[in-house]
Amino acid sequence: METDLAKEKIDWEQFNQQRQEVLQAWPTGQEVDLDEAVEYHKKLAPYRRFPELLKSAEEEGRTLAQPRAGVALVQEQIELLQYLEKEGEADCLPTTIDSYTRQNRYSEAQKGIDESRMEGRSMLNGFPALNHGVSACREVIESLEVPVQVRHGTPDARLLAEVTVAGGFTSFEGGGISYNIPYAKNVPLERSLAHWQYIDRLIGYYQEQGITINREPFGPLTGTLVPPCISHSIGIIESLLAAQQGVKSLTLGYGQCGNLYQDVAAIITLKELAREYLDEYGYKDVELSTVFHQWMGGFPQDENKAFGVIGWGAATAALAKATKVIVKTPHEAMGVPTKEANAAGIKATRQTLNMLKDQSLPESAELQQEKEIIIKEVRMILDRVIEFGEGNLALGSARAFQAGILDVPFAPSRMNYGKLLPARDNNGAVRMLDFGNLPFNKEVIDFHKEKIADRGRKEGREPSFQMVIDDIYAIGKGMLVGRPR
Amino acid sequence: METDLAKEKIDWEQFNQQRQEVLQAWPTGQEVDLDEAVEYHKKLAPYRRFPELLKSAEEEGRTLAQPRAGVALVQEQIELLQYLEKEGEADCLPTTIDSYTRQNRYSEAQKGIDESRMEGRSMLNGFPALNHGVSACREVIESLEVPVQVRHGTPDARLLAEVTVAGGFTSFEGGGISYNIPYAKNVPLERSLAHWQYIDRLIGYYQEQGITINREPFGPLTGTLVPPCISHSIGIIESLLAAQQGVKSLTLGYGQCGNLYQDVAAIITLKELAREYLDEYGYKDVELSTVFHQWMGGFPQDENKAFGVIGWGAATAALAKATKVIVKTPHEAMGVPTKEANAAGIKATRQTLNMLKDQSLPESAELQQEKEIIIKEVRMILDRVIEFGEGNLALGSARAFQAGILDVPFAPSRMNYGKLLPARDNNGAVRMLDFGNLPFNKEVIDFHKEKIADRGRKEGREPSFQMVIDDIYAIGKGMLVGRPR
Amino acid sequence: MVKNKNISVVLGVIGADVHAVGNRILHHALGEAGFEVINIGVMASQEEFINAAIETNANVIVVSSLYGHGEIDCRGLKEKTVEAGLDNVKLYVGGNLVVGKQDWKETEKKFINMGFDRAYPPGTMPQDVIDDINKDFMIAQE
Amino acid sequence: MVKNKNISVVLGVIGADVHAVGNRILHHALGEAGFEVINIGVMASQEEFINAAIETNANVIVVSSLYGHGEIDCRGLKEKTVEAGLDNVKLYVGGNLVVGKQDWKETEKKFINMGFDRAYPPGTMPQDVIDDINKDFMIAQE
Ligand code: B12
Ligand code: B12
Repeated sequence: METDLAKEKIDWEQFNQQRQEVLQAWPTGQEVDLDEAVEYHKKLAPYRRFPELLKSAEEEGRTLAQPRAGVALVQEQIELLQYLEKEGEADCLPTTIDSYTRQNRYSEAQKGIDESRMEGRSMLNGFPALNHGVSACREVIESLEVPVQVRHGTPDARLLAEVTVAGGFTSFEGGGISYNIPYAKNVPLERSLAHWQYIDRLIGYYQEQGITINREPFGPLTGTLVPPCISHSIGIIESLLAAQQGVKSLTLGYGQCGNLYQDVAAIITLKELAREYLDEYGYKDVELSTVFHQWMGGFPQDENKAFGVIGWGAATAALAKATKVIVKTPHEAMGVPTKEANAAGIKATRQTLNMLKDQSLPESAELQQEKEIIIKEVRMILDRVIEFGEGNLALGSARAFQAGILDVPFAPSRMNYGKLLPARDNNGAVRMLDFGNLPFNKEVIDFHKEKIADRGRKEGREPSFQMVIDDIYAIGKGMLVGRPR
Repeated sequence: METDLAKEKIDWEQFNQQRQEVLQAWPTGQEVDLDEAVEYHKKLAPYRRFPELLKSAEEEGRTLAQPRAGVALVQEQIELLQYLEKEGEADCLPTTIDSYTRQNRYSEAQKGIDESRMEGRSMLNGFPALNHGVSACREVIESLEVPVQVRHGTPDARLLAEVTVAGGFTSFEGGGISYNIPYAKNVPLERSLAHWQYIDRLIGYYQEQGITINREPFGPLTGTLVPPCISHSIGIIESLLAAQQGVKSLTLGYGQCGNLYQDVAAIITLKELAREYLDEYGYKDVELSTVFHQWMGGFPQDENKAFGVIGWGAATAALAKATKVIVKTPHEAMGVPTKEANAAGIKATRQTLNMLKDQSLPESAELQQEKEIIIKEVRMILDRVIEFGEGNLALGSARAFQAGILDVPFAPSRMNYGKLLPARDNNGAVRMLDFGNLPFNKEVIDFHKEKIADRGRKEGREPSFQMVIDDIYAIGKGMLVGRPR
Repeated sequence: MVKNKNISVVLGVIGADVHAVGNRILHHALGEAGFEVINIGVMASQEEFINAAIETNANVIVVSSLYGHGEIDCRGLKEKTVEAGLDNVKLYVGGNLVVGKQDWKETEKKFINMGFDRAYPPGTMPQDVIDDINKDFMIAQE
Repeated sequence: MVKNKNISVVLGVIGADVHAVGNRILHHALGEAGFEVINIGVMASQEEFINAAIETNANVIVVSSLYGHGEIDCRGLKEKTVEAGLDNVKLYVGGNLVVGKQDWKETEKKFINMGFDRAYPPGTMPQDVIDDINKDFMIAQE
């Protein structure tokens, strides 16, 4: 298995062999004609292209608002997205893929489509783009005046990428780690990494034909108290792997933790570190941007309180000058939002972004400290991952997960080491209570220990798993730090 | 007229003469029995007392959320406030007085009460507490488990204070300047200042009997682009005047301008400067707290965008560590909110406050600069006001307004100089485009000029009244800085 | 622009209402549009509107009410203008006319029934009233 | 506490659902409450629930579904438990059972009609399910 992992750009012949097999997996695969798709993209209006939009936003220092949205049927998906564009004032749009498609269960997705037609409401939690096929995707793209991205959570998204990119989507979220560890239970990392090398190679092909497609590693992972160094390390690995296959437009993601200084430091260092590593590996011509996800863990059920969480996420994104912010909705705790609830979240976010457009968080000792600790941690992790790979970064990553050098809290995957336990410090920043096997030196370890001990002292209790549970529930219960009840 | 202005604590005998006349103005005046009222307050549970709540919040560094709310009838007012307490999770409550009462038009208020009874909906924009009388007020107070404050906008609130304080309210908003200049057209400052000396003396009397009643100068004034130095100067003058009459619990207010650094600097300096002046005048035993008003100018009509404004106000209040935040609602642009809309605003605010409870904005060069400029400006204004008063601060204030040493933008009062024109700088901080007659030195004037010129350059236009208009509309249209269209 | 010069507009905020900001902007905008503006400011009584209209031979009275008591404050204004012989003066009203967020159609009907020629919902921009004055007095737009 | 020891609970997240956080907390809480917990984790098929219940002689099956496909995923589970002779095993289901924010009463009815003994709305705290297990098995509370 390990031998499948490329350490450089995959040979086109070799890629094509695999490709024939991939396109067989479902009838819509036959609709994909690469040459025709390239021509299609060449004619696509620039305002429908993600890389261009991101570049201009990045240059102007403004933050774009993007929702999540997907329903079972094509016409409904078009109406939903048009509504979010016009009424919701979204700057760019998503198409969120349903969970069956994500698990390559295309016949179950088909059942969901059929049942949705019968019930007259969406029975799927997303848009089964692969089942609908290339021309249905183009219908969606052409019905809108802003770029649309595929957002999912699919360990093996090769066919999904083939269909949707041919279908006119200009950005594709995910990565071999970030769409496996939080989204699967039994998929070996070697396999998902190889499958994502396929996707990146496909996009590298488009790039060779002059068509830039944006790629976005999924920053938030499990969305629940993920320390910045973890998501940063994974984002940078996936960026390097994508660049290796010829990807030239990359957006790195991070899920809000809730402490202003940590979050702003995270966005700043994410871009700095990614740039540094990409340059070092010779990918100086890769365009970088960042995406900040409003709090990705459990939300308050009360819709008004949800607005509080949304507003704080928007404010942090603006102060951090992230290129894009992914917006939550007041329905978050309850279920897939109605289009109205979705638009509500975007509009509250837009107002906040606009009001903070000309403001940022300037340097301070606190910000500096957060940046420094993140940079140190990421370097320690990445250095070890690279070492483990012996020249093959993908391989190194798989091995690093096995060894716990990389570890994602609360991940469902058996491939995850699963020892890392995060907890908030007394100011709400996410620190580590148990490091598992992360390759940190004493300085870093002491820093975290002291931060959490400090909270323990203030709360009059020993740090323990109960603290972690309290933190998991905290935002849903209207707090940031889960204080003892 | 000027001779009526006290320069020290008013003699009790003299006060009592005036008092007999005041109580005659409306039949409910006869219900007020000071001795009985003092006894009533002595028995009032501590959790129903504002000064205690403010003190504990101030000590714990937490921020209390308080709505605005008032309807025409007693039972409806009770239901409204109970709803905001239970469902809205308000930490403390208001009773907003209707506009007829504010203008001492008690028979029109009575007409409003009668019409409201007939129409079955509130025809008044607030609660006519004075018409309802002492025992009705106590009914309101006793129906709630948190303290209640009188909020209004009344140049002559002597009888209102008599009735409501005897009626169990433990905090009373306003002041001789802040409840005249933004709230009246033809009331001489000498008169309103004298009337507020009466109110402060009344509260000083309660204090002599061991009953502390909180007083809160109205910080936001016209709510529209008021530079911090203006509201600070007026707040400090009113604090000194109140302390002179024996008031021992004071809450100083400030209306959000929208730039994080300016707003945080404003709250910090407001307390610092007030403490400094009070101490200097020998009022070291006065308890101080601060209140931050979420944006008081024109709101967006869209309720979701309004949530964006509310959230940013809540976040700023929390980061500034204000003692209290006055909450807006998603209905702000449209009309007096329903109880549901009111609760919605509080809950979004509470969520934000809670999430930011353990965070603050640490020192930075930007914050330092904002603090320094405010401190300089306030000192220049206050020094001149004091000089003008020749030992009588109230008198000095009246004269200062006449001379434009104090000037409130967009105020309806003829007593206001009316030359000051504010505009935002390129980062959204409120600066001055026209200083009128403010007693600033060259350094301060150049600072403002350069800030506004800088914005003008970025927008490619000369600073002018059009810039001011654009800024007035900006937040309502989803922006902070009113850029040219 | 100059051709609006012969239309004069009385502007004010009725009742015990002190909301001064919108009044100031309306004044500026109507003036820029070339109308002759007589601004009686905030806290204006019905009598003050009428007197100003008589004195200046006004074509339009623009009543603002922001604070919620518009319904009570505006009652009888139409009758008084008729009594004063100002039958031809157009009566416009706008702002936040009633207490609370209410159905605009209902509110509009209420004020039209009270005798106003035009009523405007919260947040109406000055340009709308400028356009309507021009329409009502058939002034060709450039 | 110890008296709950003889009640065993099969716990899992059904279908293609990977939401692992609530499952981990439920596991912890049910364990702390003294039950014997067999956690089959996320992405569990109906067969895995049944097999685990047979193997461990379970008293209760606690099904979680967060991602919205609960309706499709849970269909036929009751029938399969009956076929497997697990008639006496209680079937609980909870999480975000359907797609979107829907009327809970409707949703509850739907799942009760599918054969579940109890269904729980979004955000139910673990203590509630602990209390209900105790109730269903008549264990006196301390
Ligand atoms: C974190 C999260 C994620 C993480 C999950 C990481 C992981 N592997 O665990 C990530 C980002 C990967 C993710 C992915 C997806 N998610 Co998600 N996710 C959430 C979120 C924000 C929090 C869930 C959580 O951890 N809560 C904290 C724990 C402690 O609470 P809990 O999960 O609710 O569990 C508690 C209770 O429900 C209860 N409980 C659970 N089961 C049972 C059973 C019984 C019998 C009882 C009594 C009680 C009970 O006890 C638990 C402990 O207290 C929720 C929304 C929310 N709740 O705020 C959405 C949410 C569950 N996700 C949703 C969706 C749709 C998805 C995706 C399809 C993608 C998307 N559209 O974003 C994918 C699905 C992937 C898949 N195949 O499953 C939807 C489900 C929609 C619906 N039902 O209508 C939600 C509700 C968000 C939304 N409003 O759209 N998600
Ligand atoms: C600033 C403000 C204040 C300031 C006013 C300072 C001052 N002296 O000017 C202060 C803080 C003092 C204040 C006090 C009060 N206010 Co106030 N205030 C506002 C606020 C936030 C903005 C008003 C504003 O300046 N907007 C900017 C200007 C440019 O817009 P505008 O005023 O709407 O005017 C424009 C249009 O309406 C239009 N327009 C106006 N008139 C007309 C007429 C015609 C014919 C046309 C075509 C158009 C038109 O053109 C104007 C220019 O563009 C509004 C809510 C909002 N809109 O967001 C509440 C609001 C108007 N206030 C309200 C109330 C109730 C009060 C108070 C009673 C106290 C309280 N409960 O807080 C007192 C009343 C005092 C009094 N006696 O009048 C309510 C009215 C409620 C209702 N109608 O149901 C509002 C709507 C807030 C709310 N939702 O509760 N307020």
